[in-house]
Amino acid sequence: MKKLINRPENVVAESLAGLVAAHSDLLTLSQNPLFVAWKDAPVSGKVGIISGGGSGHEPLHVGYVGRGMLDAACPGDVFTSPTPDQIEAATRAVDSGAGVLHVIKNYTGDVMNFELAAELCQAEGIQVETVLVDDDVAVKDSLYTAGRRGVGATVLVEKICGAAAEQGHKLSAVAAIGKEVNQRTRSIGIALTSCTVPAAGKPTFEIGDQEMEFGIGIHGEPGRSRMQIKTARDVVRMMTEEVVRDLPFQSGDSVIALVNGMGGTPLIELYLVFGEMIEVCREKGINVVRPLVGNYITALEMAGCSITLLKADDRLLTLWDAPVHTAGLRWGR
Amino acid sequence: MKKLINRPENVVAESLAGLVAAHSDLLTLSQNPLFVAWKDAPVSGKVGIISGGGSGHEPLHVGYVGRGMLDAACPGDVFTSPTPDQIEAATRAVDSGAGVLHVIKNYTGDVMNFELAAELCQAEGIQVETVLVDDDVAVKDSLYTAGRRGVGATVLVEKICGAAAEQGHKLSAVAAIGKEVNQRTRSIGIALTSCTVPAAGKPTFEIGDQEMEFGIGIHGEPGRSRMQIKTARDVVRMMTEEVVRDLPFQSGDSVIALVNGMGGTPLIELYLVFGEMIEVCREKGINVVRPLVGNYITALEMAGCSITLLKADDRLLTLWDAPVHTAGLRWGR
Amino acid sequence: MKLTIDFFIAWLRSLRQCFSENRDYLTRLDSAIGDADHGINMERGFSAVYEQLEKQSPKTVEELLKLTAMTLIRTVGGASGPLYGTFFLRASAATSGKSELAVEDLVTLFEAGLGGIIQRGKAEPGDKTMVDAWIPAIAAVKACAAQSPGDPAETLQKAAEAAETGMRNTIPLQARKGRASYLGERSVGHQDPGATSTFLMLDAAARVAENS
Amino acid sequence: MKLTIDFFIAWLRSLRQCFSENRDYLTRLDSAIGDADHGINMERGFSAVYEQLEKQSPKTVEELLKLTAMTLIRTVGGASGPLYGTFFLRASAATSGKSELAVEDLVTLFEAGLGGIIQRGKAEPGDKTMVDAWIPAIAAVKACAAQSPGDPAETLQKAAEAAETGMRNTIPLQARKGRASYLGERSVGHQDPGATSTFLMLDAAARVAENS
Ligand SMILES: Nc1ncnc2c1ncn2[C@@H]1O[C@H](COP(=O)(O)OP(=O)(O)O)[C@@H](O)[C@H]1O
Ligand SMILES: Nc1ncnc2c1ncn2[C@@H]1O[C@H](COP(=O)(O)OP(=O)(O)O)[C@@H](O)[C@H]1O
Ligand SMILES: [Mg+2]
Ligand SMILES: [Mg+2]
Ligand SMILES: [Mg+2]
Ligand SMILES: [Mg+2]
Repeated sequence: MKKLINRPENVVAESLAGLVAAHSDLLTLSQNPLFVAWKDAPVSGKVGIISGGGSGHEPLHVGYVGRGMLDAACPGDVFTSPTPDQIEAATRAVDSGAGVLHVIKNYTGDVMNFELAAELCQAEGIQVETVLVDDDVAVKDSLYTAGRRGVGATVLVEKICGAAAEQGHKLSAVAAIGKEVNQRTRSIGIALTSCTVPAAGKPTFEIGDQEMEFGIGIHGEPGRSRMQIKTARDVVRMMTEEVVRDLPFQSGDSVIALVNGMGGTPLIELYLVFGEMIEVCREKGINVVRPLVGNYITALEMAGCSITLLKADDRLLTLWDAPVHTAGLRWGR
Repeated sequence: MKKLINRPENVVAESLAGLVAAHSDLLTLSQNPLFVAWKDAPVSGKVGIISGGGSGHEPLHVGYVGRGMLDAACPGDVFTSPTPDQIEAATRAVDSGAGVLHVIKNYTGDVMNFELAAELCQAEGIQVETVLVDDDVAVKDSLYTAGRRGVGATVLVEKICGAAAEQGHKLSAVAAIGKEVNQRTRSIGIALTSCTVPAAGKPTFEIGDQEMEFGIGIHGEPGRSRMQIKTARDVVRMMTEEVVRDLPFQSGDSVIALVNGMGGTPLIELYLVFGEMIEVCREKGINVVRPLVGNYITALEMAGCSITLLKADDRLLTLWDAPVHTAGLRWGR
Repeated sequence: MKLTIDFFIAWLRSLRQCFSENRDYLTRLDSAIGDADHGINMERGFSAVYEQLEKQSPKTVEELLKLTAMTLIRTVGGASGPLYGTFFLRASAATSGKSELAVEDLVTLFEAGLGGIIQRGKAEPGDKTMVDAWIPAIAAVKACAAQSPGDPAETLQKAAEAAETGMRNTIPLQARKGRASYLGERSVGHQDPGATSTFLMLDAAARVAENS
Repeated sequence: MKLTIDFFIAWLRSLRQCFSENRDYLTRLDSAIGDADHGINMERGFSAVYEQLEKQSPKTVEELLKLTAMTLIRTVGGASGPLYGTFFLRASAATSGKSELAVEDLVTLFEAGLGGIIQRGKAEPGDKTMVDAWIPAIAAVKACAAQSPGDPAETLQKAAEAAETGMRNTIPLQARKGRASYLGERSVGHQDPGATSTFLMLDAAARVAENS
């Protein structure tokens, strides 16, 4: 294992200390229980938005705390969901009285820990609503699975809900928009290498020099299938077609498209992937009106990428375009 | 070699196509000769700024084309400097009559190709000035070397010169500011893994599981020395001390600090590195007033990082804070 | 031996070492069909429980199990945190007022705990989860309780053996809950990490009982 | 054989295959002390020259060498692009008005070319660059020119042999120019890629001369 760390058990705490030091104009760190909050939260009258999950997906979620996105984020240990006390404390810290939205990626651990926290919060009289993100088409949503994983859509849900809250929508409306974004979004991911959980010390899976994993999540878990590595053109076509077929996206649709790196794939490749993806979309009459290319929801140093499409309309585009100022996403005033 | 590409010889062209498609509001692509230009260039009366160098360092340079930074960038093949015809054409394209600044990283190839281009431009009556970036303290600047390499300072020079040009400074003044930034900046880098040049197909250097390269550049070239891997704390202390000693930075100095990832190191580690670096600075009475943490000047998928410090003053901070809107760096209006 | 608070304290303290020894084993199992953290999660949780027991002195089994529950919920995270946390929370309630447990009380305790796991996680038998270790274990405890007066040490030994069988029987199953379910058919052929940690907990209990 | 335009065309065309065959070899040398692209650069440059020669028909040696120079400058990049480009540009000027070159003219051509390399790159002998292959090669050509009438094929053979020696002699040197100089003492023990491509160019010339 080659990492720029001190001791595996301190990675999360030490990285958060660095993050908050680098963005001291924007962020504060609560130590016990652990969460990162926007300095200006709670904003009077504004719905609070929090999210959380295992660490190792940076900039998600801690990098999305700030104006126009999250009011707080609860980082768990690497790939381990946070605990209810963190979530409860963060919820309390950002509630202005207008209630708090929990954005939860659909993993058994996250769901249960947020559920426990929500029970605690509601007992204290804080209004809590939930958006469950489950956009990964690699997983069948059936009785025989824990449902689809939450992946790339999380970034879009957090950005768009953040803008809606900023515009003064009330909790139920912000939650409804978040659910709508999730319903209109589909993603798929692939990996060329495994990642290494610091405390585990070795790669989560072994993979040959000529192999790739298709349909992976963001935790170094094996994907839906293993196959021979292909050209970017072929890989991206397979990925895009799975995503398009699922919603389905149709000719004439306008989409927000996220080409996301898993952490170890350089930008030169991600832009190449974006170029290939847009070709497939063009063929199908799908119009990419807002592109986002980079490392936005990662799996440590895994090499690979994911593709996320959101079927947009004018309202969602306006919310997307609204100013955002966080460590990981920034535009507008 | 595991990369999301089609054919090694097309990586640069295909990646640029994706970049320009993703940022079509900002960028245009000239095909023959190859360069990326800001849509609004030339801006009447404004000094043009161009840079260029081998590809594989993304977002540098093409990702820094836009408002408040570069007017154009000339990408060479991976790790190979661009050719004079590209540089000449880009210079011509962005000259509003106010002249054009060439920001050049100090590598023999870049220097000679820019030199040839500048001769051609001057023959056409275009005013050209040059800032040579050479901030890498790992290399001795002596008769016995090609001088210091240009690394992290390049990002700072491009940003600050871009702001100066935007504010209406004339060519000689913009060049003088660029040179000043370079003189006040020092950097050093380390690598945990090699990168693989796509056309070469295998890692540039072999490195053991317990080894790191200290004092590397951004081309997968071996560093100044190889050593046992250490904790982030120890590595960052060694790095920061080399940088601080060289200028030297002194107690009471205010600095802009860049903790830069080489492409394969995840953000969770880069923030941890930033946290360690700021500790060392604090000890030495150096005040980090503007931090930047992320992948800004990379070496393909190499794992590792670099640390860059710029001794700032109010004028440089104002230029640093000025709005910038590029694919790779964005803030302000 | 008697199932008093001393036994439960000794058992819970022993789990620190148990999960530190089995950390890599559990994490390796979780690498194959999960996210390579189950051993790390269990070690973190039961180290925290151990530390709590250094600082606090719960007076009753009920308080002790509740402290364990809250500590696990606050430190483990992931799926196993709320599941084992809920197990101990319900187990605590089921021991209310008792200072010594008979073998029949163990049935009540385990059934309450498992009820919590099932309510939280909605897993059914055969879904390839920790539930598949608890069910045969509890059946074994019930069988011992039927031959009164059951011997606690022997009962826990039988429970551990049954859990081990349940654990091994998860190997051919296809996961339908938790992270492993994302793998579909690729989850077949691997032993469930949570069923394994359940076996290890019961096995530790049996060993503490045997030596006390 | 005669050093007419046909010889130079045949030589330059042969360099496409030469550098495609030696691409990985040169890149491997450049990996050790550089950035792993010298073979790729040379292959790209001389493929482009080959293509130009399919499309255009320069009438004189001067035009041919100038076309080669401009093509290399436009396609190679890196350090070697401007250096070899300048070499051919100066070489072109040195052949002005000649339709057949004598061995003495080769001296003029190579010296002009090397002068360009040195002016552009400021390398001195012993800096571990391509200059260290050119200098002994040119000395060998001069020696042949002294015994008039020198035989072109034999001259080029001697030049190639001398370049090879110069190339091997770069191994113990510490680089003082170009990328390899960043390595300081770590550059010792490795053969310079640019000196190697210079040898390969001359070796190809000798072989074309021998077979024509
Ligand atoms: N819904 C569920 N019901 C019961 N047990 C479950 C459920 N989901 C997961 N588990 C158990 O949790 C174990 C994984 O725990 P752990 O690795 O700590 O959490 P995570 O999956 O969040 O990383 C699985 O091996 C399984 O036994
Ligand atoms: N200043 C110089 N003068 C002469 N030759 C040089 C000089 N700098 C570099 N070279 C030659 O160029 C070769 C490297 O070429 P290449 O790898 O194509 O370019 P780059 O170093 O830009 O990647 C070196 O091996 C050396 O022979
Ligand atoms: Mg987990
Ligand atoms: Mg090069
Ligand atoms: Mg797990
Ligand atoms: Mg090279």
